[in-house]
Amino acid sequence: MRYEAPETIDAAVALLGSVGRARPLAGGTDLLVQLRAGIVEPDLIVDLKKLPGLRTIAKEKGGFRIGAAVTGAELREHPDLRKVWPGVVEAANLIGSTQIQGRASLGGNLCNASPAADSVPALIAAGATVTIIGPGGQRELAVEAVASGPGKTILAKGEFVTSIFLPARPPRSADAYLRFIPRTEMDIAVVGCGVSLTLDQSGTCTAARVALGAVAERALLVAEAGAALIGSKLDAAAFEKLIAAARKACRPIDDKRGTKVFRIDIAGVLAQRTATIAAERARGQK
Amino acid sequence: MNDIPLAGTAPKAELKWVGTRGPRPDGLDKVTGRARYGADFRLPGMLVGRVLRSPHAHARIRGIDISKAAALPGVKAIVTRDDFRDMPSEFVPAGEMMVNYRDIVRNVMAREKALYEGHPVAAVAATSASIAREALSLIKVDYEVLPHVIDAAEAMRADAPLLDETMITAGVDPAPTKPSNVAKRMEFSTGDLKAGFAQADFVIERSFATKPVHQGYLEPHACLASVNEAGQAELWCTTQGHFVVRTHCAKLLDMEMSQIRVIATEIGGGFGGKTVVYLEPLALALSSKSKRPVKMVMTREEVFLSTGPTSGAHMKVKIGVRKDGKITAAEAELIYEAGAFQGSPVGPGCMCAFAPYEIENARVIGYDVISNRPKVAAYRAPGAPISEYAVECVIDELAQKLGLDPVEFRLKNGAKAGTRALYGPKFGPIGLVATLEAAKNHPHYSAPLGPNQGRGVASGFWFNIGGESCASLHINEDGSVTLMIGTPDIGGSRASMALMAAETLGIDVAHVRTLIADTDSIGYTFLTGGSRATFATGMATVDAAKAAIRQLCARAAKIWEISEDAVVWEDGHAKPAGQNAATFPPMSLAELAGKAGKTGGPISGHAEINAQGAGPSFGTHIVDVEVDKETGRVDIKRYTVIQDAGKAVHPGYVEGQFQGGAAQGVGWALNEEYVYGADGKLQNAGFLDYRMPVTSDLPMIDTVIVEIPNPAHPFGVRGVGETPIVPPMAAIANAISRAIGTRLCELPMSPPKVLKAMQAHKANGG
Amino acid sequence: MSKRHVSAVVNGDPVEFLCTPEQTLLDVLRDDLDLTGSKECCSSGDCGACSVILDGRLVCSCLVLSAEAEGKRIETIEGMAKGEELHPLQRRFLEHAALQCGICTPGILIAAKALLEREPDPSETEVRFWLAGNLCRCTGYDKIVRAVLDTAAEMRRS
Amino acid sequence: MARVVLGPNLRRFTDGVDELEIDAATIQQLLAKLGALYPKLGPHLERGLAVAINGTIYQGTVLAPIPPDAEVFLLPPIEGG
Repeated sequence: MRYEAPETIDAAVALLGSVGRARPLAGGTDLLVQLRAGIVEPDLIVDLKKLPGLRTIAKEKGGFRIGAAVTGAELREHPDLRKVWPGVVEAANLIGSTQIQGRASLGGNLCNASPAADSVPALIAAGATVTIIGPGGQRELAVEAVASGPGKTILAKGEFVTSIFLPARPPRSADAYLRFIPRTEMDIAVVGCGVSLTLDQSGTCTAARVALGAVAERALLVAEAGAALIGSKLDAAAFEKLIAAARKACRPIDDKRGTKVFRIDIAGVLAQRTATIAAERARGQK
Repeated sequence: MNDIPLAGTAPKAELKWVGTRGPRPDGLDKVTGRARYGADFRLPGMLVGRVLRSPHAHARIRGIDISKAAALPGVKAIVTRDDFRDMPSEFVPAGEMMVNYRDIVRNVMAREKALYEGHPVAAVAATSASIAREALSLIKVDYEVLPHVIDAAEAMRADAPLLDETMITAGVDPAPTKPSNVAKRMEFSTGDLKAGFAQADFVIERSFATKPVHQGYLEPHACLASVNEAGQAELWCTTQGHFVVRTHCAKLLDMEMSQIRVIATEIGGGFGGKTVVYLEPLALALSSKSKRPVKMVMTREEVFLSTGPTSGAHMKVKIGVRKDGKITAAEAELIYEAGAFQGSPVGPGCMCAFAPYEIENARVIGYDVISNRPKVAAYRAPGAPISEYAVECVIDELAQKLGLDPVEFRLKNGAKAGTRALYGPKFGPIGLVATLEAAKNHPHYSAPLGPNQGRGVASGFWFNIGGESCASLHINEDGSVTLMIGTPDIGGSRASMALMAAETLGIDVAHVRTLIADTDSIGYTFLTGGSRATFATGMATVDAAKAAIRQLCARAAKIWEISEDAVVWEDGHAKPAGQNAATFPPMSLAELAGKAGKTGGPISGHAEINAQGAGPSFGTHIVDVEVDKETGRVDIKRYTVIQDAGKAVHPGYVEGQFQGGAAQGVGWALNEEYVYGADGKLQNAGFLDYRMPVTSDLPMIDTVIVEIPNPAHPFGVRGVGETPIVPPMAAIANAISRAIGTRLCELPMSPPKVLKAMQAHKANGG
Repeated sequence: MSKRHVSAVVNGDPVEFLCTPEQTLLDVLRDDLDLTGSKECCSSGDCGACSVILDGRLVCSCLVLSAEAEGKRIETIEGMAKGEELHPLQRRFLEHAALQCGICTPGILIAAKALLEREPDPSETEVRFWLAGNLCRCTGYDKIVRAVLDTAAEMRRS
Repeated sequence: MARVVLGPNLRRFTDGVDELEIDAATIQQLLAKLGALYPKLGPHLERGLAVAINGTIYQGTVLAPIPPDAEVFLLPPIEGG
């Protein structure tokens, strides 16, 4: 195995396309565990952290462009980001311990393609897009289109994510993310839920996106759940519909972390709780 | 000995060191990273040893081909079953334990069959970790995969796959004619069960199940072995008992004990799990073959796959009471999983089950059952937390049924001095009632509860043990003292020994340094476990100090040219007594030490004892929980541990034992379990999914140390390390039941199970 | 397999080492630099016993490739005391009996140090969540949390 | 004479007798006499037992004195974690 830390995007693209089994490295909190356990045996590891733009958070078109190797801790410490996208920042800061948050990156959490990745439902709810670069050039994708199954992405050979874009927000918009774990920390989500919504001046919901993690082979954008909120004042009736839509969208498995029945049950509970927090945040804005 | 006023007999108020919270001799090294644990040792020319483990839960091993691995450059030795001699199936003494070496040799290295996923099949020593890993992949094992059985209840069925085709259940008359997975049946009884239940106004009978849980020590098993051409071996290892390691290794490798020197490294947690051998015989065998030092360290996955948790169990408990709250009869059936080889702690489970109560008519029947899991190892009060969990849940339910406060109900029936335990003897002075009274009066017990919260209490018992211990105490020329003991220090016992030595000698504890001696430097000392170290090695320490005092007095007598009988030892000084009193100024320990050479030579005291009279320890825990009614998640809001320590030698470390036991109990109660797939493979062999409590899962854990002295110990010490893990599971179960209005009878009480119980309760109109 | 040359600063001292690409920072600290105070208890970032501070950031050294250490500043437990003077956290841990077996202690001390450098006045809850990645199986965490809170108070006073 | 209680696990080797009086001054005398009385019990006595004499448990020792009229229980050995 070889380790390289290129300083230009072109060099990184070339390296990743050069050998059979090449793996990009950002925070390494998933990759190193997989290496140690012999789950992956790459010939080449390409450290992306020295590439321009990979570790910065920049304001762009009223939104934020976040380098793929930016860590959860850096997201939390950014002065503006957490005010605009508190749910995304919360989600990224639920990944592992303090130690992990100092290393684990947003891009890595996405491209590791765990169905239970905490930041992904929050990013999907936020309507985030990713910029992908590779031998064929650059392309943009919605976050929900990146993972295709457990540990699998649509990235082609030599491609990697360079940044994630969080769009500008209309007034009275807010997001939130909650996950369910048996302990208070250090667990993988049994269910995760991201909600992002916008209210009009009367308090009616005009836009809503709801995403669920750990209830299918990848994180899901649940359009029906969002639709249940749109047009409502986020009252009990709307929440009833939200809960039903969230549960209906689940197609989980039984595994060591939770049962099907439990996950479906909890998905509804979390959808309501997360939407309630997002609504309170949106209402709290002037 | 009567001429020496003993510190231990002095009233409590006069103790100067015992009962204080001084620094620990090993503390500085542990906060600076200097302390060396099992994996921190290295030697020149050292090889890396790795183990090939069975991927199957149950498979016959038809053949092992090591030829390709042996030919790999850098591979220096390989061992398989062929390198270990077989042993007959019989229980023989190993130190103070009775062990079956037929089973131990098979657990160390699979023989006819691999009996669990992770069972060692071969081991390799190579010049690097990567070569060792490659060598393992080149060993070809021909397995015939067999049907497996994981759960004890299933293993007891007539059609279950048999692990050992020769196993005939012991303890049954007449002996069964067919083999089974039931190794043993046992029974404890007293009084007339039928008559007892006939007197009862209410009878509650419940079934319970618990899962195996791992001790979860953070330090993986590790050792470094070096064997020379003459067969002399040195072995550094992380263990609770280096003498026990020596005993086992000598037996398994057919070596004389004098040829094996075992050095106990600092130990990163054990809780009972480091009382057996896994890597040590393999490392010695590999070193013996290669004549190079071999270091072996388990990965965390290996720790979970192949080292012993404690048993999972299926239990039935039935208790009858009169309307006035008096228990009339109690009965239990306990089925404990032993893992792949017999020897679950069902015996102590039976004996402890009803120990906290005075019950005239009782019977407990236990079964020791094998299945395709790693062989269980001791885990804090082995056996007791399981059976007492079940009993304490039924006790709580009976209190509810009678409309009695659960502490009052326990006080009505609680064991006290003179109560006959189910297993026979009458208790001497014990502290159960004192812990219950303390619980009743503790502010926690009467604090208001919030919504969705419940409060539970439970009591617990553990025997505590004594046994063989040695201590050598050297008076150095400058008056400082070096104390050598043979029990590895797992949680601060060096500090406790220093305090007891200082108290007995009458000198400042700062001048006493305690060290753990290797197996060649002190006499046989049984392991640190059973809550025996502070008790038994403490007694040896006091005896060794007294032996030194006798010499010190004799030296003073020689200097003063008076009779030895006319010298007493007080406050660290020899003083002339009787008709010579005040004739000479007292001589301090340091003065006498300085003159030791001229008055007869160095002064040392030593003691080699088999300590008897261990004092049982009782505890009572109070816990508040809050249940999330929509998800079933349980939060521990407040926790109080009350326990009889006899005498807390170092209260800080006694509290630490209470708190640590409670925290492990919280994990056992709420989330820890082994999750097996249909293929018999463990799915959560790592900290991530085994889910031990983390810092944010717990509140502060309040402690109350009750001190009812143990008359057999010079300072009144009872062991404290094990009882704290006995009450938590029932206390939490009782708290949850009071929060949600229905009872769970299965551990762990993880969110899906709690949610399901609440939903069922609601569906039934609850 | 070619080895890579890495220069870094460990506990204030310049160090150079050769490493293979697979080696973690923890491997190099323990096996090549003889700094065995950082412990390997899980190799998966779940226990925190290998915690070090890397360019001011608390990390698990088992999840850092040694090659990534090039040009970085690394603080380990061995550098926590300044000469004969213990760090206040080390002193308070001893006073509070906040360790039993001690294997988690180096990682917890490093993690707590990183916390107090960032937040001199943490609440009990903040301490508990900050340390959630540092498993301790002996103490039940009570005395550890108290020792950290007491140290914070002491450091604020001085 | 000490009153000796064997308990249900050993009763099987003593033709159902689980309580008897024996004149013995020490544990080793007691075990020798029991072994002579009930040969089937012998191996189980050698397996290592705990002996409770007037409530105090002795284990791994055969020399403990048995006072006259003591109450003696034979127990399985107790180990610990």
